[in-house]
Amino acid sequence: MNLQEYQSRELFKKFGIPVVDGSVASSVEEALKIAETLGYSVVVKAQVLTGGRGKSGGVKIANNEEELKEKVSKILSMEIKGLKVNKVLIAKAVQIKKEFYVGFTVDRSSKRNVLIVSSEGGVEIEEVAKNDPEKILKVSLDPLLGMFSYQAKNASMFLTPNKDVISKISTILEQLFRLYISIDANLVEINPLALLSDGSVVALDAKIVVDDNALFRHPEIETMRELTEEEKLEIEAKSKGFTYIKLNGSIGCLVNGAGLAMATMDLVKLLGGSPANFLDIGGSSNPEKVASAIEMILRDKNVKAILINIFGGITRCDDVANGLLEAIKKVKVEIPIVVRLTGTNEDIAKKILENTPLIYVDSMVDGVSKVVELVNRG
Amino acid sequence: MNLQEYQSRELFKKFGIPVVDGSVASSVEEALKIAETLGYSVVVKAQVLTGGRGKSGGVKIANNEEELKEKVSKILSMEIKGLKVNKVLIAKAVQIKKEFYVGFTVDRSSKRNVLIVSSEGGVEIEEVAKNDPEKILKVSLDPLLGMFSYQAKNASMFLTPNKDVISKISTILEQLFRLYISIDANLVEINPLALLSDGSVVALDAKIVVDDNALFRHPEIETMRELTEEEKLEIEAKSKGFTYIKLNGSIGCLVNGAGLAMATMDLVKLLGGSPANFLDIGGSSNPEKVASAIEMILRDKNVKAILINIFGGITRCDDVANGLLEAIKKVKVEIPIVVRLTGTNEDIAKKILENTPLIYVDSMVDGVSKVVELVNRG
Amino acid sequence: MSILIDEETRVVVQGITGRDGSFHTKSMKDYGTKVVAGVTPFKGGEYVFDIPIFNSVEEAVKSVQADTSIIFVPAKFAVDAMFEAINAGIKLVVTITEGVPVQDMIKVNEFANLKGTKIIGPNCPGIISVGKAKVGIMPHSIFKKGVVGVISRSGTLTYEIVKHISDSGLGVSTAVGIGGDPIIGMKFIDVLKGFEKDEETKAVVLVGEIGGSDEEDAADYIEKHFNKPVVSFIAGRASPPGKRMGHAGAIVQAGTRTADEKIAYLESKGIKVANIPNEIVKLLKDVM
Amino acid sequence: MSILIDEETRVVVQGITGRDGSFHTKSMKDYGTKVVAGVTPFKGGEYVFDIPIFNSVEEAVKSVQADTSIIFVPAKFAVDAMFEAINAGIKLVVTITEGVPVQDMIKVNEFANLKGTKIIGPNCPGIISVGKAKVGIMPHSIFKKGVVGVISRSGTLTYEIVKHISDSGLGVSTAVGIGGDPIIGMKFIDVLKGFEKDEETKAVVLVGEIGGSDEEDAADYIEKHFNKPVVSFIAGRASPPGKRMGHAGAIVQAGTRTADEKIAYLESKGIKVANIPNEIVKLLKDVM
Repeated sequence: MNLQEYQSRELFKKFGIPVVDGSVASSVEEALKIAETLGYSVVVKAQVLTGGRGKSGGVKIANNEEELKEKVSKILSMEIKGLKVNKVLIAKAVQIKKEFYVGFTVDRSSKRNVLIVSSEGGVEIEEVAKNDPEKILKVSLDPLLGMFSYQAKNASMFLTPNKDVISKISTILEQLFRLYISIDANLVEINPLALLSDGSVVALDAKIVVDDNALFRHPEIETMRELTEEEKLEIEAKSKGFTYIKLNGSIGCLVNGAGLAMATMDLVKLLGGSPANFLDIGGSSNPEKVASAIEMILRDKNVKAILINIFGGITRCDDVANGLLEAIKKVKVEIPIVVRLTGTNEDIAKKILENTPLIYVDSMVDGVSKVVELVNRG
Repeated sequence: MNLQEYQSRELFKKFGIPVVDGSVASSVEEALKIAETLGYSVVVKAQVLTGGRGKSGGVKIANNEEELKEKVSKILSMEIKGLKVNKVLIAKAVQIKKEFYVGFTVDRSSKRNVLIVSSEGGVEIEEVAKNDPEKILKVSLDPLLGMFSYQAKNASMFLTPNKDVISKISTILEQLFRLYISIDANLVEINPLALLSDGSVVALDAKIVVDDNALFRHPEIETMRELTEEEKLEIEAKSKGFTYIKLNGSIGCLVNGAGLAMATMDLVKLLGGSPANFLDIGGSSNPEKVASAIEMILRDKNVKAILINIFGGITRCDDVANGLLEAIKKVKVEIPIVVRLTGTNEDIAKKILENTPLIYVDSMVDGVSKVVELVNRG
Repeated sequence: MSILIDEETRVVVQGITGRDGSFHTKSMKDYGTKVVAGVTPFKGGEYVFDIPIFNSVEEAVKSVQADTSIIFVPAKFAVDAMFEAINAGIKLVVTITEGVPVQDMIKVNEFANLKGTKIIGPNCPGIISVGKAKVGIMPHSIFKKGVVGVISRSGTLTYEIVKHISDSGLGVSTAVGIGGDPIIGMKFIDVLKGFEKDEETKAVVLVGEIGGSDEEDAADYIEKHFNKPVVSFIAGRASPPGKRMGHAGAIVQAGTRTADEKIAYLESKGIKVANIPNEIVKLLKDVM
Repeated sequence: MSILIDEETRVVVQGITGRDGSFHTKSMKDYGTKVVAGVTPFKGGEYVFDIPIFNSVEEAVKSVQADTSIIFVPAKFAVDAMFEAINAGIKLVVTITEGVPVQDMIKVNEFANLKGTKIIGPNCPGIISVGKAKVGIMPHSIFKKGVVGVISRSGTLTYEIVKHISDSGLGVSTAVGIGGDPIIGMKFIDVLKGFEKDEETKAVVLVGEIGGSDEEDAADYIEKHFNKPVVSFIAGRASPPGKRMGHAGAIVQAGTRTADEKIAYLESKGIKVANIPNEIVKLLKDVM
């Protein structure tokens, strides 16, 4: 789960990490009120969960009321990378002397948390890693004991020779790590962490990704979720016991297992079709769940045909076939459905589906070929 | 640092550990008010830092106002094992079905924290360990990861077969361990942890010992300190840079190093004297510190002579001798002072002290013999 | 010979009385696996399918010498279950449970390492040593005994591929589902080390997917140290970056390779990658 | 031969620029100890007594191959300093600092164990291998080279006893101050194991005190496994129970033995205990 910048800022404050004064607004009026208490100039920042907001025109400076009105109303009417801007952060403009990058994340290879710092702040860390790897320090953290103070101190010394700034960054790193661990984050990132002309060090941006699997112990984070339309679908699917991710193609997919679902999509694409969604129906496939899944696939008006690819495993195929029949009774389907079922009692399943509108195929490749052919034929 | 029961109770509440309703009182009036809100019967418990309060008459039941007045005024005028009772805890009386012991402490041998539980609650755990060791379960906890939930569950299953009670005790153990770690305790103990007739499980007593060395990170605990007269002296000594513990003898001791200080006291006793105090003057022995130490020793009117035993080590003995002379100029001393000084420039030190009231001796044994002789001669 | 498990493996099922736990216990037992104990608190003393239940793993180890554990308990309790198994001296822990927090797995892995316990999973189908034992949830009827070792991050995709291998007559020696989470116990390389020494295994199929760089790490290892033929399938070429595709670990992030890039990397190390699951058989026959 | 340290030991001083740190660095150097580095953050590049200062222990290990550390930093920072030394690959860490929290030492000890680092202290005078090296704060002039190994929980009491041993002509091989805290690194038994193998050591003096049961554990070990004569002195016979006597670890608690009981226990295991520090010499001569 990704948090919005203004939400991450609140967590930063709670953990003692300095941020610039500011507040979030959903309208020009709110923005004006905030700017009044802050004093001009202020920065207006679109609150959307994507990188490159600056380049897309989602971050602007306003030096007075007029400019603020104009810029806020403009940004609030924008879409950035397909995401509607509903909120803007209004923050005090500051004089930056130097920008750093600091962040904690999970390193999958070493199975450890890592602290990453860079003297090159304000640009994407992957860019720095590619172009100036010597400007990045990666510190591997102990899995059981976390970050030691000397590690925070050494990392800060990598960033600057200034003793006072080192001590400030060190403290911020310790607080940021405490935040990272206490909310079960997979990533916390301050980019840029800025040294201002008054000598203070503040977080000018805030990015937090929380581990979805750990949200059960962080109900306060769960309530921060601001869903896009697509995410609402995903959440609805989760609540019904399957995983759904909307894509832009025309072939609806219903598969059991994430790996097989991806492979099915890959094959659709390879054979000239385009998948409309990722859908993993999960372990048990009772008729109700299958019906909900088909219903969700059909909400996407681009979908021209559906491919059902079930490797039943231990599940009996005749059960699944009966479930499918029941499901299509509940949901009215007017587009072709291709079904591949493998597992115990495949043959019975085949017979069950014989005189139904469902098109039975024997293998995954046959199924994908068939559905692509149906769609491309139009 | 030992916490009073009523203070420990507050920490228990903060960590979700159930305690019986109640509050602390310093007077009969306060006690009456508390009992009024609780309703009778209530238990009156002397708040002093020692075991065996019950046996000493420091714990009584009051069934009505009259009884409460009588019992509170009586307990508030008591001394238990030399400790004046200044406060009483007034707590709701409860119906006990079964008593357990649960506690966490540091096991020095294994260098680990241990969970100790016993189905024999309400008696001293050392007694149970001696008489019914099979009624005690000791669970060694991981030094880096702490207590695992399954350990709390298994320990609870050792105490009772009742599933509901197991789950309640399990939860209490997890909360108690969290408390134990978060305040840097050396011991937390609930004895008894009681199963009441209504099925609830509550802490009927609360004992906490916090690591003095860790108090720097727990200022909120430091403020809970309630000092006895003796402890006030100890704290004053600490603030001046030395360690002082009052005893009941007549020979004041001033030694550098805790081991040597203990050994000096031992020798005093062995040779027929009795030490008036433990005093470790610590590493550096500047005149001012020595003067404060002598002044503190002299506050004890039982002291008939002072023995100074310094193994100078790297320190120069002439420096120490000069410091001593300066010190006794500041503090008027009318009793004999025997001085043993070992280290660099011993001989010069001897000369410096030659024409002073200080009695110079060459060895620890000589010094102790001399001071005992002086005191016993009277 | 086989890797990780065999006829002698003594399995304890943690969460044996749950729906999945009891279902798969029966299936493992039917396959011939020595399931010697189950653990469910408060049910110690009872039996399921004639298997004794204990209140703790420690008791199961002491009473019936369990040496391998399979975990079916819900995500909230799975971590504690793994710690319990490790502390009880279990040598191999297979965690089927999905949804275990990443930070917990970081700790579990280190602890397991320090205590010398191997972890498979979480969020995995487990292990099958064909004809010998199954410590997992895979439909064992599709596994025909043979010479191909399989290591995979996914479940049903593996079954799809295994079915082709079985049908082809090559058959499978041992198949290990290492799990679809970002932080897992044994990784491709760890399992490869086992296959290297396993005389029954003549070739290995590596079933990977988007997310992380385990496939690339494995490719580096194979190039330098692995002496049996390896072919691969990588899922996720049609998956958009930045989205978790079902598996918590299946996501293309900034700084990690896309499926196409992974495939290119593997091929640059001499590992043939199939475009379609059933192509695996052809690739295997080419290299064996 | 000697135990723990010798002429080849390469010492880094953590907190070398502090008052105590610099004073004792000079003294160790004067004694002939190879003090190869100091660590004080922000002072990297400077020198003290011609010893190079580094910002981190890791740099000191890489640049000048330090293998042993002595820590003088204040209690609040001593734990981090120990973790830093352990992580940098230091093999022996001697912590002089007093006042380290017990819960921290529980973690440090386990971590050191797992990483194969030995810890001496905290709250200890350190180690002297007479005539070879000193990694500690003891006044080395009182240590005459000889055959008696000394292990002790205290500082000045040890000097008192050592002075008698030196004056007697027996002399000291290595003396180890293990520290006066409840949780310390190496304990009596760990050091005894070293003395068992040390050819220079013909007998051992064990200087104990009230608190805990390390002396008793050592006595059990000596009875079963230790083949050189051991005598002892135990401080605290006149100390009242329930009171910490200066050392955080010197306290008679419910369930632990008093000094008299400790002495009785040691004597029951055949270890003679001196009543007065200077009696040690007589006891040594009796048993050697």
